[in-house]
Amino acid sequence: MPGGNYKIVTMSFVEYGDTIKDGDTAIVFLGHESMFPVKVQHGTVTQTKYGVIRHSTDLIGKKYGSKVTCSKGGWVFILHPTPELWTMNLPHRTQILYSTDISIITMMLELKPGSIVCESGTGSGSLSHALIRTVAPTGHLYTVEFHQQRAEKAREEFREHGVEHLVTVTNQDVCKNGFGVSNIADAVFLDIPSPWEAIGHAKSALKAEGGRICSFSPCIEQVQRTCLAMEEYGFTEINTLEILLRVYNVRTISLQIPDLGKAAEDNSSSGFDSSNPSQQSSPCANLQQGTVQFKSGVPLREVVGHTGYLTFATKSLV
Amino acid sequence: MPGGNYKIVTMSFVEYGDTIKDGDTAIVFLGHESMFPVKVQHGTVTQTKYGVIRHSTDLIGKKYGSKVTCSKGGWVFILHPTPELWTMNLPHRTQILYSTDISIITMMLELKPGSIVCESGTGSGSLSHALIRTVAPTGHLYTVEFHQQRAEKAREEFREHGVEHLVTVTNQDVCKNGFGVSNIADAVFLDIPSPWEAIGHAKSALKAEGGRICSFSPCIEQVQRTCLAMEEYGFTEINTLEILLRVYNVRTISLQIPDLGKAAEDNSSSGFDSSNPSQQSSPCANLQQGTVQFKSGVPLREVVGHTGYLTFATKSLV
Amino acid sequence: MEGGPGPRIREGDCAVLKRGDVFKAVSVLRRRKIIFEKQWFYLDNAIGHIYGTTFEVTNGGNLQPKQEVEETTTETKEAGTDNRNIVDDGKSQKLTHDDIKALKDKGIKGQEIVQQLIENSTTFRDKTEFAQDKYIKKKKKKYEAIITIVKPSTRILSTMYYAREPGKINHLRYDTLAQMLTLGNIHAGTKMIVMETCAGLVLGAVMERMGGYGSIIQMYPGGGPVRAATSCFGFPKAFFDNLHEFPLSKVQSLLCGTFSAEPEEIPLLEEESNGLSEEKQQETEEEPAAETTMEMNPAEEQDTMDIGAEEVEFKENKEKENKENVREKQIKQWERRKKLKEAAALLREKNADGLIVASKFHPTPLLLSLLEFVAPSRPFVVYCQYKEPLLDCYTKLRERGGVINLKLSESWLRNYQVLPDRSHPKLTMSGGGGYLLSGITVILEQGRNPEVLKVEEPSSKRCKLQDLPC
Amino acid sequence: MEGGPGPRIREGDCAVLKRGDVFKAVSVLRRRKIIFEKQWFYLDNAIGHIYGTTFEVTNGGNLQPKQEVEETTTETKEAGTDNRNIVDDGKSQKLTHDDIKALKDKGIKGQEIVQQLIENSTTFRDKTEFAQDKYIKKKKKKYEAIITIVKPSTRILSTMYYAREPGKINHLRYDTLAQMLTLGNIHAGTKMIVMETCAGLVLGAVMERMGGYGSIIQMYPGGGPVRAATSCFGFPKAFFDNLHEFPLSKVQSLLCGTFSAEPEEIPLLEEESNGLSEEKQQETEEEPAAETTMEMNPAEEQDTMDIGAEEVEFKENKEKENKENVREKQIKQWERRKKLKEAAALLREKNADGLIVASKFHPTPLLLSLLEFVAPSRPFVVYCQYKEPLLDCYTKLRERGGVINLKLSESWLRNYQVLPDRSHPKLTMSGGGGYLLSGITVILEQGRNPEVLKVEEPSSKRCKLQDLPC
Repeated sequence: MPGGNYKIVTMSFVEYGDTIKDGDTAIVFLGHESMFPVKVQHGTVTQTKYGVIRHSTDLIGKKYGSKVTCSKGGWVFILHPTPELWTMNLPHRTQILYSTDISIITMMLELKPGSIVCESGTGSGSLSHALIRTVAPTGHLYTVEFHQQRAEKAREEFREHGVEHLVTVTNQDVCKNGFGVSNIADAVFLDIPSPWEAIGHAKSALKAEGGRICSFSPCIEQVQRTCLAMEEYGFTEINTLEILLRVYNVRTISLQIPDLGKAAEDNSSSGFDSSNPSQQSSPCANLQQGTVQFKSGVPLREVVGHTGYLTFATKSLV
Repeated sequence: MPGGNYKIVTMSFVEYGDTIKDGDTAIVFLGHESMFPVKVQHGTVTQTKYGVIRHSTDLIGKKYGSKVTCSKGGWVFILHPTPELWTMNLPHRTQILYSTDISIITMMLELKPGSIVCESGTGSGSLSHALIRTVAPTGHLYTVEFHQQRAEKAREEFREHGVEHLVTVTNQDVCKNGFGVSNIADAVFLDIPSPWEAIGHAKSALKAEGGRICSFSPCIEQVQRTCLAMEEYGFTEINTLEILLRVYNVRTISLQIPDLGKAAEDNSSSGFDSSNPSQQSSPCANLQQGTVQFKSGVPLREVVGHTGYLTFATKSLV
Repeated sequence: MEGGPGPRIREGDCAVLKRGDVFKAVSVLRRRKIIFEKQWFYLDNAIGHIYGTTFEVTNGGNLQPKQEVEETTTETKEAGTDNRNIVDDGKSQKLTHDDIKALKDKGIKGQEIVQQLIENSTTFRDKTEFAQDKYIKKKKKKYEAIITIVKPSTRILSTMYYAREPGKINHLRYDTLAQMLTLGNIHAGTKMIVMETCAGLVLGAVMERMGGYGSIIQMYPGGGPVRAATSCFGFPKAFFDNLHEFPLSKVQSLLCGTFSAEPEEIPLLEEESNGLSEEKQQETEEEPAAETTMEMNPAEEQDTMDIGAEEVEFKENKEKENKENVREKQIKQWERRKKLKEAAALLREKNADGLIVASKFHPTPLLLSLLEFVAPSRPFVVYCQYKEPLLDCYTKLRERGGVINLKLSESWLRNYQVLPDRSHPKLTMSGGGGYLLSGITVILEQGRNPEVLKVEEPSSKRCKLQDLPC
Repeated sequence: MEGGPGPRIREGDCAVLKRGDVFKAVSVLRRRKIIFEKQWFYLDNAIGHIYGTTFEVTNGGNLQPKQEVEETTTETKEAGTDNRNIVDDGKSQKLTHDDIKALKDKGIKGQEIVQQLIENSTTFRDKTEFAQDKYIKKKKKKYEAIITIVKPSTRILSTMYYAREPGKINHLRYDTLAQMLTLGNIHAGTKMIVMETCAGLVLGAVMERMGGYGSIIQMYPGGGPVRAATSCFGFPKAFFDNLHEFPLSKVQSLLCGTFSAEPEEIPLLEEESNGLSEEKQQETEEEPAAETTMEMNPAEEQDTMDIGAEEVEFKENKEKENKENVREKQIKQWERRKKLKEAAALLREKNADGLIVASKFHPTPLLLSLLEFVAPSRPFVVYCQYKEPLLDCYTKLRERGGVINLKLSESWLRNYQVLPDRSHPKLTMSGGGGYLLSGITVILEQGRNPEVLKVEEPSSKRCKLQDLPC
């Protein structure tokens, strides 16, 4: 299957490619949500619990979605990166935003190709990748990170992921220095400890005709202050919400039928002395002894109980 | 069936009776959670949408749980009152606590027969009835209500419901004057606008060896102040939680099977040109055309999103 | 347009009216009476203003831009801490109905009336803040007539549909739709397959996210695709150039290579109605008990509103049309066939970048067939209002193979009231927003599927990962 | 006891050890090593102290009452607002392992060690409050050995079981149990039927709420009722006087009048094991992969702990026992038969005040038969870990009739962290607490049932109440 007809495109997080190429970031899927990203490089090998993967022979030129057999005989799937897979696999430099929150942020900020969006802090770049994906190919992300090391790492990742032309990373304190742009943003996203200190900067980054803002905070006290600041700066439609994902395991459940004994000693069921014999006689005849099987979507025992509050608002036309 | 063998017991919310008697408070159940309480009295009639119920002939002497045919031919069930049915039917003088919160309050306060419990405010008596039920026959409820009219109405209801020996209603401001008892309570419950002002009184009402406290507040700011006050007064195991009931309607759902057409023009399905013919050929053969039926527990469209936060704590041994 | 003034409301635009949390999609047309939240008015005066402008309805149903944009609550500093002193005797409001009517007749604006009501309530100051809020909200709703005109978006339209006509979108809650767009990695430049019976809302959301880049093949049941909600987005015409449609009823024949778009089949298609009337029919079927009518489809709105004025013209043109009709029909048929062929060709490549399903149909047969058209290493997402069909779909997909990372999920949404000293989750919430099954395609190998099935089913006893990576 | 000192810890008591949020039920016995949260100690010194006392574990595993009761967090006023300046180089802690060991050897208490760790951490002050909290919690857990001894209660035991051995109680979450007790209107003086396979936890909760007044008939599967958790409550002996048990396997014969407790049947019963060993067997079956062992049953605990000391005595007595055994067995059999007859008589009256079911079995057959024993106008509640069996149960009960106000529900539980400026829902929560089906019995009339079924099923299209009140 590999070889032959694959076209050469630069791999990018905002554009699907068909085949794995040198320099790509690919996702090695081991099963059951166990996976990791790998930088594909001629001559390199990657260790997995199923054995070694040789990039030159096992990866490069293969189609994304292929099954690759490792040296010990176990096998893995190689997946094309997406912002969502990246979120599940990226190196954590901070607490990150997950896809459930990212989804509602993207929709509620009304992002689409061409949108100009500001973000702070960049953090581990989980949201950044998703934002870039959505505003590409004609939009832009201005992301501000106060931690120098993190800002640099983010820049590097964006370069590696083929999206550097869609993003500007700035290393400064957004509360003091803002986003470095004014009146050009359609939307602003804040995930910083004191979002209320950045609302003014957010407002001036947004377009004159208005736009949307979102602030993510784990604690309600942060939300309270942020809402007050938003109101003070004239934002409207201030709306705080929380979204939680419930994942269900699909299981086949067997429940035992209880043994209620026989009605009579040694002949068959003779009915109850019930007030409603027609309905009542042998109520569980077709269930006697044995088990009942059914499919069920079973919640995990312990689940995420809180990530943060999302406060959205609109900068209205003045 | 009625007449004959019924024993005469004073009807009470804390003791089941078999038959409906003059003076009882009974619940008229019209169906689908539609019901109302009625005070049974010789010679009285009650209007329902199904027609009239004559207490002397239709109710008195009948068994609880009986079906009663009204004058227009429609029928209702007459139920023995319970604190839970009362909660669903009581006259609202205030916002009331519902059974879901009441359940966790009762368990977390460790109430049982013999417990001494303090409550403020009495409000519409929804929780009071449930508390009395649980601490009877040897316990006692001290309930404090600042609103005079409400306090009197509560006293009257307790008398009518045969539980006045189990409860003391006091008309005063709990924040100023406390519960009127000291060092005798196993548990204290607060549902007042400024619970933090009553924590000291709650503490002195509780037994020297300790006890449990619960405060119910709709707003998080009240909870924050209450938690601080609890900590200040040396309470431990301070724990805030929220409980929400999800009721499911049991429905039979029919889903249409989509018409994907026939594989070939005018003869039967000839299989897909799929990479996995064994599994794939006619994937929905047994589903072709028609509908699939299944039972589902469907949530209501709009449900209770919040009642209040419950903060529990322990008065520790000093 | 960066930094400049915002886009202006033009005649013919698709716009959204907003009052508080309530939205309504409309066509901006002159001399057209709009009824919204029990108020009637004309949009004529709005034309030329910038999107986002707030108007007050004045006498004669005219819109007048509001000077101060303040959707803030009428603030009142005094509040009782409890309601111990309130005895409700029905005499707390000193203004009579006649008084209020007099105010209105004098042209006093709603906000002013509410303020007067507050000042003339003897119990207002003693009410708790909560009760005050409730009171103000109720009165404002009754007396203030303020609307904002905004540009449509997925956020607004999905919120609007869920609030007003959930039956038309299979109760797909807006946050669930948001998950679908993200899980599906919808973005510019992709080739997406969309199968929905959500009045075209999901299609519109996908189109918005693709911004006119890439292509979409909409699979449709019955006679034609339903796009009532799609049209509310007001997309530029170019967005529709790469929107294709393909009938579900041809999927099997396409998959087994017997598909043909040639004339002998067309009559079958013709017997069924065209897109528009089919649309109406479907909607009636779905929501027979709809309480409120919405102007979802601006075109429909026009039809019903202007029947008197247009009927005359229509009759005059009838004969001429009859002749033209035959020729036109032939052209249309030819065009339709061409489009059908194009869509079939796109599907035949089996390299779609994703599949989005949100329909009233059982999802299993849809998934099992439509996944055939998707390239490996691409996401797919299926929405269903109920959990049970997705359990079945999950099982059948495991049996089929060629999919990994299957996840059945639901999202919980909680809205909050955040006000000084009165913050808490909203007192009511949605009971459910539906369920999603998502996954990623991989290259389907042969023969291993039953094994895979066994492995994926999670078990509490499993401590380590098995060797099979599905 | 009012106003006086609280109850004291006595030898032989059932008590609960508490450390933070973690509980463990134990028997208070002298010279018995207890292992709890990786600490071992003896309870000897606790005897005589009041319940609620907090102890610190000192050298040699002795308990020493703590002077100041403060389970408050080690407060630190300084905190960074973010972590921009933290570079994790693994060198932030200046105390070495040896330093810490030296402190411990000197007998420095855990709290002091934690304080020293904080003071010697170079990055602690720069961490956010959240991170500081996390750090302190981790260190406290490691170095402080503080336990409180409290009296058992439904609150404590249901929380403990759900946290530590949910498999033994069919994942019945404590708040769901709380709903059952309330929905079942459990109170003193009632006659309750309890069918559970939750290690006796539900039975214990019902007994606590009845306070020794009234009677309980426990229905049991297999050889005997399981009451491991029941025994943890430490109920007075009198509570067991009106606790009866009846085998599920005799329910059908009791219902149709062929039941007999006479000897010819007893061998069947005898073949099965007695309550205690059956109990062990059942628990093993249910939770083969249990990671932690708990001293749920104080009796069991004793058996395993003291095997060395008691074995000698046991052997000496063996022969004597053999003779006594026969006579004892006969007496026991007679007693068992008598109790069985009593339980049967209680059930035959068909006037129970309620029915509580919480089992690993399919609930439908249980409900359909056990409801026969319940008086009209009484509540019943069924718990099931899964929703699907209760859908079936609901349908079958509607068909049967004689029940109204059927309600299928689930409760959501959210715990909060409330700290100054750091309040939010806890970051993890339980995924599910199981489902309840509850209702009220009414007098069952004949013939109307299919009609009733049709009516109760809610439909979005129904606008008004039907004439049939079921």
